[in-house]
Amino acid sequence: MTDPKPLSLRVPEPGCRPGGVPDFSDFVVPMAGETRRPEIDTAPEDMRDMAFSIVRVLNRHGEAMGPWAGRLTPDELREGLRHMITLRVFDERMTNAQRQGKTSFYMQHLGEEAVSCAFRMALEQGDMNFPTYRQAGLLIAGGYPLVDMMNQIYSNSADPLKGRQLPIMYSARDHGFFTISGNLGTQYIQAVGWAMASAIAGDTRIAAGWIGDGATAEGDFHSAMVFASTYNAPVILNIVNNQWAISTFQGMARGAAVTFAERGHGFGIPAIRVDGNDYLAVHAVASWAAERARSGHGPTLIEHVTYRAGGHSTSDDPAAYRSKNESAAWPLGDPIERLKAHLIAIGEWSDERHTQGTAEIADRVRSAQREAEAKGTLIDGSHPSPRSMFDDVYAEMPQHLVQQRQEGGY
Amino acid sequence: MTDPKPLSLRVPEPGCRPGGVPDFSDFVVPMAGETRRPEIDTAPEDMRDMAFSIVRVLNRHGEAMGPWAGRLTPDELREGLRHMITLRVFDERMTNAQRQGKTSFYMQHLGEEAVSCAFRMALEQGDMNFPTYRQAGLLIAGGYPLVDMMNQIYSNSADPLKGRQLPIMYSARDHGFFTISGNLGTQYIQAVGWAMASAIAGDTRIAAGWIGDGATAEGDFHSAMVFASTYNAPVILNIVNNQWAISTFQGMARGAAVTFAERGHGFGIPAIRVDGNDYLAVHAVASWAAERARSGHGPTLIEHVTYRAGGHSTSDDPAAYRSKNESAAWPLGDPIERLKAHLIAIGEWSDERHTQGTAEIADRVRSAQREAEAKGTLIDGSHPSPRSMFDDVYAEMPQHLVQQRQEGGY
Amino acid sequence: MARMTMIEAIRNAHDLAMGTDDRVVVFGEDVGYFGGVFRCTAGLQKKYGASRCFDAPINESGIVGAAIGMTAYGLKPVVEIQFADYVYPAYDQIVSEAARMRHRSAGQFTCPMVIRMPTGGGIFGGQTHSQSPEALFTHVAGLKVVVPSNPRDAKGLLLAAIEDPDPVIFLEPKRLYNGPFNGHHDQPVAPWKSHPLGEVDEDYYTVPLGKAEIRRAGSAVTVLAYGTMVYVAEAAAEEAQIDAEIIDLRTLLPLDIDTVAASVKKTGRCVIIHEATRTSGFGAELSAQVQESCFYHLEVPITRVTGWDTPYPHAQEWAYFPGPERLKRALLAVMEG
Amino acid sequence: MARMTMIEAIRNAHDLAMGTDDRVVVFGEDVGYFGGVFRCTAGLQKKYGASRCFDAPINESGIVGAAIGMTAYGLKPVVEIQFADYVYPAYDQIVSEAARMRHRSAGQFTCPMVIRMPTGGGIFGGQTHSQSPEALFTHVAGLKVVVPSNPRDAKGLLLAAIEDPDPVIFLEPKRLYNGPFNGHHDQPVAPWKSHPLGEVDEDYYTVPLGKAEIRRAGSAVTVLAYGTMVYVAEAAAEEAQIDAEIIDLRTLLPLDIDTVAASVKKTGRCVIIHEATRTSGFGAELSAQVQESCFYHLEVPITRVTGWDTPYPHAQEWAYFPGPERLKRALLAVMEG
Ligand SMILES: Cc1ncc(C[n+]2csc(CCOP(=O)(O)OP(=O)(O)O)c2C)c(N)n1
Ligand SMILES: Cc1ncc(C[n+]2csc(CCOP(=O)(O)OP(=O)(O)O)c2C)c(N)n1
Ligand SMILES: [Mg+2]
Ligand SMILES: [Mg+2]
Repeated sequence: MTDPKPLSLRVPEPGCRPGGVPDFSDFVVPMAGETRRPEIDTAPEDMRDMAFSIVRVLNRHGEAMGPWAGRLTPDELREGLRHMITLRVFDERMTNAQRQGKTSFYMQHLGEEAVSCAFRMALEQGDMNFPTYRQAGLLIAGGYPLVDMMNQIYSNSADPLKGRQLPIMYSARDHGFFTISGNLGTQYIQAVGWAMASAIAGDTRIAAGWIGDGATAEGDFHSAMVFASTYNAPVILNIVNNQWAISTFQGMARGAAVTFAERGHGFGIPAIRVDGNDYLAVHAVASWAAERARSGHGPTLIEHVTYRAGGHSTSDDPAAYRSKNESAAWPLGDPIERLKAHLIAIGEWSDERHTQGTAEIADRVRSAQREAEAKGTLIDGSHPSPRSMFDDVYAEMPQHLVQQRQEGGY
Repeated sequence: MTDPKPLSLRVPEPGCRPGGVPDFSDFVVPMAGETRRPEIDTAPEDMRDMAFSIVRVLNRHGEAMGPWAGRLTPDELREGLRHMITLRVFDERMTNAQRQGKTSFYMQHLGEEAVSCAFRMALEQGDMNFPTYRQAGLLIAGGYPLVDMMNQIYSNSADPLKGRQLPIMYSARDHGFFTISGNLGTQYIQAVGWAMASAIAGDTRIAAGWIGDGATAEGDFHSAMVFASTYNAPVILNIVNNQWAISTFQGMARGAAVTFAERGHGFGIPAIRVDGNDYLAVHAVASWAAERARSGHGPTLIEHVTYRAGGHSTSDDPAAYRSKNESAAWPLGDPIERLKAHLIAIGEWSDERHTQGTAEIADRVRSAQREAEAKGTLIDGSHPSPRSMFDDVYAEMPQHLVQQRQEGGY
Repeated sequence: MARMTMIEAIRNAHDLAMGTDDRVVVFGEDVGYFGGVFRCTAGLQKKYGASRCFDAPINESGIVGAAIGMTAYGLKPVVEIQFADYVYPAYDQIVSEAARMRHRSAGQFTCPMVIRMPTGGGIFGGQTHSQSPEALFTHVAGLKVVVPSNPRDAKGLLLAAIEDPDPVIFLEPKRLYNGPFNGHHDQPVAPWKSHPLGEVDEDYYTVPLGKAEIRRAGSAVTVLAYGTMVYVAEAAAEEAQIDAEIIDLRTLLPLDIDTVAASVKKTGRCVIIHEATRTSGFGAELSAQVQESCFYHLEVPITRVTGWDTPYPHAQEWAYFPGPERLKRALLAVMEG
Repeated sequence: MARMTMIEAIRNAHDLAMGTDDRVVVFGEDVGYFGGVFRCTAGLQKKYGASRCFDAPINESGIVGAAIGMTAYGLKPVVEIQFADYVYPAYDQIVSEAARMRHRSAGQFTCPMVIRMPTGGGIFGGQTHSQSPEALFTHVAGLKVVVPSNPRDAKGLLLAAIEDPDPVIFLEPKRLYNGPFNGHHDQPVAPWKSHPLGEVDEDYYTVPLGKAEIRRAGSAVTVLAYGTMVYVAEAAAEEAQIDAEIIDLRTLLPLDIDTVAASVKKTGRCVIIHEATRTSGFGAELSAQVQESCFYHLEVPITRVTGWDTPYPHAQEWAYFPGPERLKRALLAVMEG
């Protein structure tokens, strides 16, 4: 080889920046029902294709298609719809509350509601999620009280986390919801550790880890993959690919790979890509992975393909880095609209019931909010005491903390 | 799913422990010449098979077979043989020197000589290696003076690293050899960073990262894969799979994957497995990857399949955790014997020349050792001064270090 | 001269460094197109191109590790860790690699790089947007550790850090990005444009590393502070009407012990203030060194006013944050002693 | 009672803990079949099976992260980091996760786990087998930090650490594994079997965390030491014929300041010795606290004898290692002061 040309750095860029015209034509969307459903004990190498396809159940007419369809009753579907609407309304109200200064910070799920709401319904009591900040649907679908979520968001006197944590950094052990960390990725290997423990104990419970597309770049993503692969841990490893990591598009973490699901292949971990805006598909794939894990076949990697329709958080304005039209151009639609259409298509729902149901939910959220605000918001009412800040650093307070508490006058 | 059975933890175990009979019958060894040679601009997905095969050139009769053969002249092959013998003799003498107490520690390459010796010949002046402690062949094949290596090992007055580093933790910038870290894995992403810098600068030089099978489990392996993939860095990422990581067999890091090379697939990085005990194969694959990187086609992952025939280090006795016969049972043979047989087969070498050549090399190593020992060993003669220990912490010595040096009386 | 916030001053320093020296490259999470979540690198990608200012995958170890590789090549990377709270994944690369490279290679390889990160609390950021990890770096031989407290210094120190031949940890008190903050969280905050140190020379200049600045001369007690605490100290001294000498350390490692010791020898009293947890915080080192160099001049024990030894809380932010009330109490106690 | 090396005592503690409590699981690099590079877990896999004692992939963050997940499940993992020098990749999991779990979840999740690692120098291990990173953990609220100095304590402290409801960093001075070492590297080393503290009760017992031990009573000066430095202090006091009171801190966090302060108040002099680099080492915290609690009793400045602020060197090991000569000089200076 003689006289090579100068090298250059490839810096991936999204297809569209502000002012541009969003174009998802490169994004291949398989037909609903088209993707096969392997047996739960299928060897990873025999289902490689699943990482390049997308499991989709609902077609554009709201019909449930193919081998992944047909597991949920109309009641369950209506419940799922209610969960998603609740999450969306909750997000709206809390985003507003933050704007009103009632708390410091909020993160919403707009467009991603199906992922955590549907997933939760595939788990059993006693299973444990290790979530990020964008899976509150696990709590809502799991029946965790809205008012407790709000108490946490407001850091008020009834905050179950005693004012210690940033809003939305919930923890709910009894609801199978591990305490959220602000440090990206750490929970992924912890989920594997929990699953290993369940296996060590000869238990039947399984764990689920959660990570965003951007955070898959962290070293602890690798830790989780290695440990899950080596010890055949009964864990579901979820990647929520919502296309963005703050201002950075998913291609920056994905690199030259075609999908995130592909990451599983180098570890002998079966990987499935699923339409994250399709409640039925998420539920079906999650159930498949849960059954696989519980039967001793080990981990599954799931890439939930979805879109972060809102800002990253209340501190973020996406208009600075992506086209305002991108969300509308997103080919997988809105999860609530799609499930609604399905229920209507099968004759189990109507526009009227939807309007009424949404109003009821809005009421329920509003009254939870009233109840929470009666306990205080970040700027109003009573809060966990400074004194309590010194608790729980250790099981037993050591002398130097007792002294510091005194020094502070608390 | 009802009443699942209790889960259990899978803890991978090697096929054979002390007292057992080594059995490599599961280990598939393709015929020499059998594995195809893709074009250097082949897309990763079009060469997935390369991660499951093993590129081999030398067959058991010492003939060079197939599309990866035929690039090296007899002179170059003889030079390669000399490099490997030099490394082996060097290792023997330094291992002995350590036993004699002349230094604290040593790590040898027994059985793995081809990997670093052949690889070095595929690079060009100005390229940079980020090695682990088991690639001294890069130095020897690169013409780095043996006596300087020994001076480092002895921490004597001529030690280029001034007595600061553990033996064998060489650094030789001018020879394209980055300072070795004792912390596993860190150098892998540094190699990618160096390659990115070369691309940023519009240079034509490339980098090579090195890691052991065991250390691929570290988070920085992932860092390197992600960054190399994303920025299309001109880097060769080498995994030296010598089957063992101290007492831990390679399956503990590999997990459920079939090969380490497979790890590349989840990142869109082309991956090739090569017979690490085949000088010609290593050289051919390394040249392929170097050309690919230099032509702007980005990173390649190479898994060198070899066997650590010796102990992990002079502190280690492998008899405690693996069969003494395992090394003899290893199906890929000895790299020196194989290259020797090839040279004889093509009429460019003989047993006599080999004996004589080995004797000459032994002389050269012995005289280097004499020269080094004249400068001192760890227990004898002069060493870099304690005073010099305070240098190079910073470019300019800050006041507190000047004071500490005084306090120490140096 | 121009009016700049600390963010603008930092951006300006990047701009000048990149314009002057094409070995300077800038990267980190969201720093490219968007210009950083605090906008400290806004405009740089547009001006210098995507191969000199770019987004990175979310992997702090990768960011620092890649930067180290770049220094080995001959570049001078300036990387951003989005919040200091997220630096821990990079800790191995910083401690085992960057800090020791020059020494372990006997000068063959060096790490002229800057690792910038927003530090400190006061923004209701909870435990993962509020930490002050400086002491975890001051313990590491081979690093320099810098904490600017105003736009003028931020620019000059950052340029000095980029020029420096060794790795520099550059901790930017995020509470000061837009204006000085004295801990009176219930009072309106003045922007930098009404503060003299918001007046910044637009030309290239450096503020030397390793030099503290006496921010307020006084004779009664020496207050050692850095970052946001400088303003807390100013407020406390004024409100308690104590003739305190306030030293802004600016560089923690190497420490300007001469300026510190001269002051304490003069005042005979010393109060140290920092936001980080107390035990093994940088205040411990300051206390030890002051005691070692000024023992016979000390009238009363050296006192530390610090964040408590708990994680940084959300709702109890102002009970945690060492504000002027707490410092005043300490100053008064020290003056009585 | 039996004669044990420190390695045997640690192994014995593991054995008893695993036998007593089946929630205890042990893993780390090479700890399973082989029993650890220092053999501290030898025999456990055979006795308790591979799902209670097993090898781990080489990924310290993974080891600690997985262990944290296990605590959330209800197990009590005891993990080994092969050398303290390799703990940095796990630093985020330790600092951001294990240490804060109880607090951030308001007690819903806790991390009863022990992270063991060989620490310190004196074995010609160069910069990556010699470090003493204790101060990087003492700064972290939520952790406990323990450093045993002999077989009897190692066993009792390890059992106490395993019982403890919170995460404990357990630093084992590797130079003491086989016998006490007083820094006289040119003299033959006595094995534990000739030392009274090598006499270890074979039954289950604990040595409480947070309690220092006075290893040698004295009235002239207090020497604060831990790990290998305890023997250096004993040698120095004896050789310099100084009536030093030597305190083996045993637990650094929480610190037994009462024992320390009582001693310093009695002697009026204090010398601190540790192997770690000086700046922001744990000696700084000790100095600060001693000064805070004993100021009016101090006759002379508190002195620190420490490793230098350089990476740990290979050939110059004995110039780096704070041995008895250096301590003697300090003691004599302090007695003159
Ligand atoms: C270790 C660490 N680094 C950086 C951050 C700052 N940060 C918070 S969220 C975020 C983007 C995450 O994107 P992604 O993983 O895709 O999740 P999403 O927000 O889209 O749900 C970043 C960089 C962090 N919290 N932790
Ligand atoms: C971060 C880190 N963890 C652990 C170690 C201890 N250690 C040194 S070598 C080694 C085994 C490495 O095995 P492998 O990567 O396969 O390389 P090989 O020795 O076989 O060449 C271990 C665990 C280390 N040096 N650094
Ligand atoms: Mg995302
Ligand atoms: Mg190996």
